[in-house]
Amino acid sequence: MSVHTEHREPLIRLAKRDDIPRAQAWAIRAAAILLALVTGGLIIAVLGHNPIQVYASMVEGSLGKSRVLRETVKKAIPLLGAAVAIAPAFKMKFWNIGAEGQILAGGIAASYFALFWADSLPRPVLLVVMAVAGILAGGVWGLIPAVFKARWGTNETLFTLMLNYIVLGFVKYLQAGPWGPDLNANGYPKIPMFDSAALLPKALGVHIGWIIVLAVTALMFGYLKYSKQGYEIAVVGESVRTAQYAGMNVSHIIRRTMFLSGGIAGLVGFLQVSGASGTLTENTAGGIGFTAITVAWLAKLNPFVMIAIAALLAILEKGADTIQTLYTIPASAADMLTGIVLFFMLGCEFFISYRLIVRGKGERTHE
Amino acid sequence: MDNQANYAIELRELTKTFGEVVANDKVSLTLRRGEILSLLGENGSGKTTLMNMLSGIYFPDHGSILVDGKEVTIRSPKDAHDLGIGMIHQHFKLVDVLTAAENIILGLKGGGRLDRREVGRQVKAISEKYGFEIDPDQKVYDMSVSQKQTVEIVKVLYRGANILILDEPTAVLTPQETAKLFAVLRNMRDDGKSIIIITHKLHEVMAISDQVAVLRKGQYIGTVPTCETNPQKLTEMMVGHAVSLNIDRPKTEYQDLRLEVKGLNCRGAEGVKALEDVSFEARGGEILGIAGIAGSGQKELLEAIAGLQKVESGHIFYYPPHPNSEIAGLHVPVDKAGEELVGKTPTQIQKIGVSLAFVPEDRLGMGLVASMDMVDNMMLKTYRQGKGPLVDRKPPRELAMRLKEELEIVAPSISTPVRRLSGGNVQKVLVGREIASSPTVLMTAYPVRGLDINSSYTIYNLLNEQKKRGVAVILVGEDLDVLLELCDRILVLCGGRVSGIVDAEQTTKEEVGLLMTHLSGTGKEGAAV
Amino acid sequence: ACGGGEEAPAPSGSGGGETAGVAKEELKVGFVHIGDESDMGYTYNMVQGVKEMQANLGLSDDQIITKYNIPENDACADALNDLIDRECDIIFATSFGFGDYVTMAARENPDIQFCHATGTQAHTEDLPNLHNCFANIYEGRYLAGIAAGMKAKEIGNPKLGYVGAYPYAEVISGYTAFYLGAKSVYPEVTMDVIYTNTWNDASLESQTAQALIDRGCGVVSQHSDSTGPATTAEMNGAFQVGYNADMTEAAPGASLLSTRIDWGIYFTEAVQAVLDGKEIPKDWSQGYADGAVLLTPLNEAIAAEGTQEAIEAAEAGLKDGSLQVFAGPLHGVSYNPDGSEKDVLDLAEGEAFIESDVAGGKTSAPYFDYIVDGITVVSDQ
Amino acid sequence: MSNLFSIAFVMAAVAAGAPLLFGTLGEILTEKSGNLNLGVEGMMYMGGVAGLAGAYYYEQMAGPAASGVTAAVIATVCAFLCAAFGALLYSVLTITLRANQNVTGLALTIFGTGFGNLVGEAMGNAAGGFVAVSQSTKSVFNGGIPVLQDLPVVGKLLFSYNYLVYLAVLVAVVLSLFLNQSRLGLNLRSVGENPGTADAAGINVTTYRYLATCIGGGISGLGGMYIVMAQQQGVWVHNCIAGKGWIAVALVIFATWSPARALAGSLVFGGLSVLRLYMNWGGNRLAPIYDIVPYIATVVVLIAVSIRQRRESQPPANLGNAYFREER
Ligand SMILES: Nc1ncnc2c1ncn2[C@@H]1O[C@H](COP(=O)(O)OP(=O)(O)OP(=O)(O)O)[C@@H](O)[C@H]1O
Ligand SMILES: Nc1ncnc2c1ncn2[C@@H]1O[C@H](COP(=O)(O)OP(=O)(O)OP(=O)(O)O)[C@@H](O)[C@H]1O
Ligand SMILES: [Mg+2]
Ligand SMILES: [Mg+2]
Repeated sequence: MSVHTEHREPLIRLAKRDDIPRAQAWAIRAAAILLALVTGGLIIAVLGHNPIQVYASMVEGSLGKSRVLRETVKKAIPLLGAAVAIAPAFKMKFWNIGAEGQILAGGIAASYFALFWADSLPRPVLLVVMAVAGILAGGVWGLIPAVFKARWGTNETLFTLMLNYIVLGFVKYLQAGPWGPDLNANGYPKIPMFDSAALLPKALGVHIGWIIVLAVTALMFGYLKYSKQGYEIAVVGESVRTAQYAGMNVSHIIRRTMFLSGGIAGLVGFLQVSGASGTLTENTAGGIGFTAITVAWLAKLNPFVMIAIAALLAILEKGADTIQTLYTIPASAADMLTGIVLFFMLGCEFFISYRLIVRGKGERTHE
Repeated sequence: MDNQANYAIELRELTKTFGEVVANDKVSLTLRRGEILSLLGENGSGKTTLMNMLSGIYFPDHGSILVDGKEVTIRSPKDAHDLGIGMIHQHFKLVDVLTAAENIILGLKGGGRLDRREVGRQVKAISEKYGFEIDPDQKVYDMSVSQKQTVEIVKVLYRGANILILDEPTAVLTPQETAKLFAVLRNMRDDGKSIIIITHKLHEVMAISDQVAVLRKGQYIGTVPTCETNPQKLTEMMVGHAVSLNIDRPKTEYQDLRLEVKGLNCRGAEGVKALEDVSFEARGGEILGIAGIAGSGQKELLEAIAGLQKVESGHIFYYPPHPNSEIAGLHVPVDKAGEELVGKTPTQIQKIGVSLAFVPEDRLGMGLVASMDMVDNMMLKTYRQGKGPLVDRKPPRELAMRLKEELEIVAPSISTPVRRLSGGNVQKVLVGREIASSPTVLMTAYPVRGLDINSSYTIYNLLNEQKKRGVAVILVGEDLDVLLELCDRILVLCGGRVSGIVDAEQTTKEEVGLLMTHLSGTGKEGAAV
Repeated sequence: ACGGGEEAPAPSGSGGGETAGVAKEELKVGFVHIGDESDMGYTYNMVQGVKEMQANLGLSDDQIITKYNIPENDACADALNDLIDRECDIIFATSFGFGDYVTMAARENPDIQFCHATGTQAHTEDLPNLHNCFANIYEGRYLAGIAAGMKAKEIGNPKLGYVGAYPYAEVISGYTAFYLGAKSVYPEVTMDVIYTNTWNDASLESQTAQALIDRGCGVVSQHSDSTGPATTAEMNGAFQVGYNADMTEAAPGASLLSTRIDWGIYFTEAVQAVLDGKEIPKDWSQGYADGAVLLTPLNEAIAAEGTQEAIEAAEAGLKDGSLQVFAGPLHGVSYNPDGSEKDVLDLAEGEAFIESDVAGGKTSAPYFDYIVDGITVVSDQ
Repeated sequence: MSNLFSIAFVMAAVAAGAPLLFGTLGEILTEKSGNLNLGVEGMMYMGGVAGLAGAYYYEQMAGPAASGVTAAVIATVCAFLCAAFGALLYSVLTITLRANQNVTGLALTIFGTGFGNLVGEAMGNAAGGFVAVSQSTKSVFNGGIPVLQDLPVVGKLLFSYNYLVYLAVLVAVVLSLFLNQSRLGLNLRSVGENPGTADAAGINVTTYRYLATCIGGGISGLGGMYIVMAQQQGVWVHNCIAGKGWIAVALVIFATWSPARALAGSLVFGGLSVLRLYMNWGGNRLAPIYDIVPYIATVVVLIAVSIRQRRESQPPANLGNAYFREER
């Protein structure tokens, strides 16, 4: 007989679990969101408000009316678009945290045509040219780190991060000079609103970016799952050596994928300037590229799941805007709440992949 | 009780599961003081897992461990150190950017300040006692495999370990280095230390150990004194039934020229000359063995033929099989008078019919995608087939099902990630896929490295079958006994040059061994050793 | 909701001005601010005005709906829409960059009054419910400049420094007035200006003030939102003239006084007009004489002797109209954004440039943008 | 004039570089343990607002008897603890719960930014507008070492800063010695390089990572406090960190994970950020271009490092990876 030494066993041990039923996994995720809301509720209570009331107002303020619903959708569009943009890069284990900059690059290129070609091009042509310019510019901005990664293995996380700030500085430069005061009669440092010809038409009250982004989402799903290029991305992501062995041109795939990733982000930039704000500002990306990373990751790079997560974050943001006005809770509460929700959702994945074994309750069954 | 105290280690009914895998199922085992115990078992039989529980990497689900007769709990490697247990892992546990000395003292107490000079002195002392050569100030990334292993052993000794566990220490060593290691181990045993060594090479088991313990599918089968057993018996214990340890060498009359390599020169990763003026021929219907100590240019040679390695100068000509032969017809037609492969892309070369089932040190590192299932791995080289941008998963699915059945691949299903398969099964998937591409040239390197004896034989048979069909098989191996039995001819590489091509039936192990270290004719010393 | 290019044109002349008015209990007032009170500057001062208006009219807290920290992009449109949804009768937007969105909202909501501070579009758009407002802050700056000039004279350092936000008329008009005020009591003064290119970055404003002091400036002033220049001046033993808020609490050893707009006057007037169903002026501008521009109490402990008297003398001139801020002889050059010369100002003795002359048909926002002799824009050297 | 002026420039560069230096040193310590915490910006917000809150509420409670030095000490401790708490959240998620480090870091930035602004504004609201700390507290942050700072030239150049600047330099020196000359530092480096090895060598990977990340986070948070208390003189300004946390991350790379080089690098980056105020190249319109020079410089270093492939200047080999002993 073996002598058990339970008293000295670690209090809690972990064991990996492989196939957890889907329903259980989603139950865990739902519980995490609920816990996040409870935590957020505590903070709201500390600020002196009734959390339930506040949450109700958030829902009301983000979904309750067609106008607010449209604004919520407007917030979700770039988030989803950027998350979809990030997906192929992340799948390739190319940690592109530069969607922020790629959005801006796309926005700049689209704005150029909106500002200087609006008179000379017919509207449909102008919009297409703007979209293409946005895609190309975003793509090129994504391509730069890919070239160095492919050639010298330059760390892309840091490279793409730096590129965000470089292009943001360039937007500020345009705003403070060539596209701001130079184009404004009064010299104010703000890029003027686009000519109405350069604005995206609307469908159901929201600029048609939502249709475009949903289409891109579906295409991306198919691309990653069923296309040859998607397969190549998966192989490169898993092992570069395997990809080379299979005869893949790894450098080319890295560059192509990052061009695609940046290009979609650039398209989002176009949607932002032409659809959402009607001009380019330093807030055109406004952190969307970063938040989208969390969206993409939490969706496990599944584009369809991203829709739900992007919607959730947009509801949070829009809802927080409402409670700011209603209860004078500063709008920054939204950021904090978003952070809390992200924390819980990130943390809960652990309980989906692992099982805790409490001391003395060792597993007796091995199925 | 008295009896128990004689054991350095006693394991009682240890059980460990990973998910649904029962890696160790109530394993009980003993190790005496001053003894070398070999732990033997097929791949995935749970050897490493069992040892990891001793060294504190894993915590057992059930069972108990006794050290020097006292029951102990080992929750972390630190606990293991404190009990005098040191383990040298299958994959080295060293920090590349640190020096040997820094690695050795890692995690030890002793003053806040780091006195590098004093540590260096102590390291020297230990090295001298057991006969190691070690430079305390050398960075690990500058070290060869055997130097790294030396650091590992010194590290364990420095910590005052009395019980040493070595997990497949010889897998990456040359025979000479292995001999040196064994000498050291015997030294240590004579010094009163207890040693457990895991190896798949039966002749090593016979040479080094006092006792052999055998595991099979996570269960303890038994322990026998080495002097009372032989490889045949051990194999039966491992596998569970009688196996023949004779390798076939079927004769084929069909031997036409398939590949002609002329004056090949290549540089390796660090820009050093890897191949120098290599010339040889490979024929359909034969197995051409390639022997040489590790790093003599084997990898570069195969990769050059497969188009993965840049060639500096020289030629590789490919001659297609006769149009009437069994294996002809599936491939892109090429010049009968010899098609130059140098300058072609891997894909082009593969379409011609040259296939590389490359099995490098890390099985999953190159030939397969670990996280993908069998289906997706099947189409690794063929996914481009078919028109349009989408992949067609139907043919690979059929292939996967066929292979699973024909090669008896043990896997829950064809949609299980290959990472979860055992080493032998992973190997079958890889070689099976390559064979399914109906190559006319099949190259494999170390196809049985890390494989248990049973799986190894399956692979040998697969290679022989290909040979019989008229395929030119090129086999890079490390086990000379196997090469001598399996191959028709053996090409020996030494320092990137061909030191000889011998008929496997005529030659002896000694002759090949000599060629591996000396360039024939010139009498010149080889680059290594 | 902002790209409304294709919306129907606003019904013009629908009497956006004269209506029946709104019952006081049902009145709702909306505000869109670019920052929040914590800036201790622009928005802080605005909120003081809101409170004043609320007290004047006796409105309850929930009749005032405020959006803080709204950036100058489509978020502004959303904020305006939210206020519209909450049935505000009159909405104030306080930053220049909100202009396009305010105009759009005004066009789409003819029944709601929109008042845009510092804006210029009421002038050009000609919508009955779109209004601009700004006070003649340059008058206050002129007076504050006197305090600076007196101090500069006392310490014998004729070099002044100015932290400017952007090279833009509102800023230029302000610092020129400040400079001229100082010059009126200390003719030798010169002034260095450095732009920060942001309205509100406390660290950068401090750093800029430090750079000015390092250039040898003894008294600094600012058109930027934070107390950074005040505290920096104090750290360096220099002096400072503030804007928007009394900064003596932040830097008692350096802050001489501040000038600010009393927004309460306009807010009260405009909201009252809605209550009464009266018309709000298209362009509103009042000055020192009307009490719309104020000076905070002079920091007697550190001000130069005679400062109060000198200010009072000038005040009298402003009130009776005998004193013009931008009076000749005055020479300056204005520049296009690309640096080329736009226009030259050459006023002879007795001539004057009239800024923000609403009665004369001009906008309420300042438009004086000449760099006059004696002022050096450091970054444009 | 020009001599005086260049001294002034160096001083301005030091003052601008100090918050970056804190951010960077904290992140170096964190990254040496293998944790890539991209939440520096968020932690700086947390440190900044907590420092202010500590000093402010202490003054409110102590009334007129409040001492500036005590307030500064409280501010420092609060800033450190609050930012360390942010790092603790990160650690629980990435070390214990094995969440992806990049994503968790970004979430921490979102959270910390929200936390800082929320608390800052809530404090303001509660105080009826805005909070300001007392004169005596501010004077502590204005600094200068008595007597020494009055020496000619060197007095200004070396001794005229507030205590945080000296603290930052001290942290850099201590961190450098710790990493290179102590056994604990060696252990920490091995945790970041190869946690499996460290673990097998008896080093408690989890403990090291938690400690390094939390202490590192606390140090980064002091950078935020520097901005709020020293640069803004105790006033909370919405969005006041404004990307300096990201510059600190850039500086980690620029310094190739060396505290000593971070010291020099912070001076360079700090200098670049105020350069245009002291030298006029190209006029006001180019100001935003100056602001991106540090990022461009970092990209150049990053590329150069990757081309040269010197082993010693690479990121810790296991940066960004969770460690689970039983994983394989
Ligand atoms: N960390 C782990 N997680 C999941 N499964 C594991 C883990 N470690 C081992 N296993 C599984 O446990 C079984 C035993 O593995 P182990 O490594 O102990 O075998 P081994 O006898 O050392 O094999 P080899 O000869 O290939 O080294 C295998 O099925 C393996 O896949
Ligand atoms: N100071 C830093 N700040 C931010 N990110 C950093 C920093 N230093 C390094 N990183 C990088 O962030 C990356 C996190 O992801 P990961 O570890 O997968 O990257 P990687 O190993 O470089 O990937 P790959 O194998 O694709 O090159 C790491 O490469 C890490 O080097
Ligand atoms: Mg093993
Ligand atoms: Mg093995």
